[in-house]
Amino acid sequence: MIAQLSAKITAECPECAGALALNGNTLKGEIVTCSDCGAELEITGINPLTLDLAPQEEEDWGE
Amino acid sequence: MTTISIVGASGYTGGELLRLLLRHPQIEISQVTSESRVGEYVYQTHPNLRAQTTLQYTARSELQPCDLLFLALPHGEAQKNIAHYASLAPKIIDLSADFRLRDAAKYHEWYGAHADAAWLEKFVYGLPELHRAEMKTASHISGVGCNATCSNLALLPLVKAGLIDETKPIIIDVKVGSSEGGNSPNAGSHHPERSSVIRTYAPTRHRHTAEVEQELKLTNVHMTITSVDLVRGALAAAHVFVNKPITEKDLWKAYRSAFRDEPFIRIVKDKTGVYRVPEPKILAGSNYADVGFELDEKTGRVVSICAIDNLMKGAAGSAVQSMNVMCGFDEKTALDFPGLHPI
Amino acid sequence: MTTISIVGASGYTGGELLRLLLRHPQIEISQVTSESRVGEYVYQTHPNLRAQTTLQYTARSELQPCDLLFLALPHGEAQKNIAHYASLAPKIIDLSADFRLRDAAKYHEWYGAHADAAWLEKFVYGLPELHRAEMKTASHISGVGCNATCSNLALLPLVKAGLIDETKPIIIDVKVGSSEGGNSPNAGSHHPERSSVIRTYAPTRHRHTAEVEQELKLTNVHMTITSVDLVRGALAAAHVFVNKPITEKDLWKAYRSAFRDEPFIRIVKDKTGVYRVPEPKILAGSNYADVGFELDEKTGRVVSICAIDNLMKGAAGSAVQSMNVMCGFDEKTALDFPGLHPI
Repeated sequence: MIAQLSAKITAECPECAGALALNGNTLKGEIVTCSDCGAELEITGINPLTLDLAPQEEEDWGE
Repeated sequence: MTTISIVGASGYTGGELLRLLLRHPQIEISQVTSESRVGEYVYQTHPNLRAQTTLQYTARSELQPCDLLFLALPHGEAQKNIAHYASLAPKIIDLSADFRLRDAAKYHEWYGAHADAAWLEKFVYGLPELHRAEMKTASHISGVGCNATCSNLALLPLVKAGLIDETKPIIIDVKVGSSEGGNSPNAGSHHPERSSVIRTYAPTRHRHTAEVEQELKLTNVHMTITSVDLVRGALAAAHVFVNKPITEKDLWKAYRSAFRDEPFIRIVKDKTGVYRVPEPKILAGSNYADVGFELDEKTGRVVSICAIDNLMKGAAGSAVQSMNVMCGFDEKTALDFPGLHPI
Repeated sequence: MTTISIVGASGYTGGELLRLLLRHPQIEISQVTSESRVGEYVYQTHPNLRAQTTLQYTARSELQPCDLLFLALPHGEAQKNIAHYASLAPKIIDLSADFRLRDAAKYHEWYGAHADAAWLEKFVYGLPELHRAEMKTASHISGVGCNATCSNLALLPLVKAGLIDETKPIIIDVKVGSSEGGNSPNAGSHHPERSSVIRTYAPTRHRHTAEVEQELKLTNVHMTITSVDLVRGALAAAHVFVNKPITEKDLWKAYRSAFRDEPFIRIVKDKTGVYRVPEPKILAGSNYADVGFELDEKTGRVVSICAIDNLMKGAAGSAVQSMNVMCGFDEKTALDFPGLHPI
């Protein structure tokens, strides 16, 4: 049985402590993006809800 | 309808005021003056306004009473006739540096003698993010310096959160576009000499220091201005040291609370993407100020970065925003243009 | 004739080395390698060299012994095979960051694990203005970081004169052109996204800090890098506070004595003229570093400014200058191009 959120809840982004509104059908293992800092976050647990920075390939940026 | 006139409308700032005010539903532009261009249509100096209006420049001497007067004259001009202008309109917004400073001695230190220093205390400083309440009941509002504005907004969250170690110097290194110099050409603004430059034309003693120290009540501010190759845009990098160990999350909270509900300020600090830090060019024509930061945990240095369009949030945009607050209009009226990308 | 080969010659720095060395009367280029462009003519990646040479890229595996080897590989490559390269040539100049730092722990802090840290102490830091004597007897010379070089040269006169209050932070705000990023495109280097930017892509923790602190024996150095709209050029604004009351005359003396007899450093601080402060674009292709300063007597802040071409004095120019010293040639050989104006 895939763990799934039962209702809409707000979580805190591990990167910028921003408020993250997660809708009712968010799944464990799903990747969501923080609207404040753009960080990609992986739902690592449902009850209780846990989030972690998703592994991200470092973009070649800047100079 | 509120009737508005603009004194000195042929400059870049005057042109931006016109562009914004022509789309403002609650005001009506009655006169726009320019001594050097009397009789010309405004589009002849502001080509983006062709077919937008049939307004022609009049002389200052023909100014009629109106509800609100924008003064967009070169520094030193408005202060000579402020009493006369005040007799023509109950509300005045002066975009020059003439009435930004509250303290006559400070004005004298940075600009020399003031022609009518008694008026200094009658003006509210023209940055709504700092003086919204006072503007609601004000009759006279000053302009803002563009370098001062990106510096003030870069530092504001750190000042509000009381995080700055003021025993250490606050260095603000501002990079600016060519429109800051106004529309009168000089040897250095000639295209072959101006393109691709990195020209630190004001290493020390920049006048806008006075506005930053006044508005944020700081004393240890040191500005440096460098012009680079773009037309519109200013970006301040404020180098400060925090007065206690903190994390980036603490800074996020400080920046969010400082700018909560501010319609024109966005926090820009992304993990990915080309525009992950504040970037002036995509703000051209918009009233946004994008603010970001980075903390060096090893040294306690915070680099706070603010990007604006020097002609908009750094001048005409803040002036129209102040007008909206002063006249009780919705603060965002006529200031909704989001900027262009790519540009 | 001294025989020279260049390993990794298809990048911008490799191209500059080729441009300079093709006009050097005392050396002969035997091989230039590029793994990705084996068999191609060098002008196919360096168009300014069309009809200048018929040299074609070979593979590294075909490298033959020669008198001096330039290594122009991406960071982290040279250190993997330094022993092999050293077996091919008694003299090596490595332009990457692999052998710039003397202290293995410092290297680890800024770059991670080193593949052959024992070699760090065998290299002399590749800035002739700081290590000319050692270079005369050296066999291995490192490259220089471009941001580090304009920072080092901006601070050198103040360090030599013992004028810096080291209890206060030294902030270095560097503005740079797009060629710093090398010739491999990325999302941010796409022209519509890169033109007219003021992009503070490295607000804190820039690796070149280590070179500045090493070379000038300072500890309180804080760098910030912002890319702006030009191709070649870097300009450092170093903000320092003096440790005693001084005048601009004192500073003139300090700068003159620091740079006396230096063939490639000019003091640029004029009262008039468009180019009264150091300006990178007119140095493009030249090996000059122009240094200027301004003192704020009220606060004791000195803003020291250094402009260079990041590909020349910040890379290939200093490398060829170091070669001249190491091989006993006249230091200015092949480095006489004065730069262009207008540009």
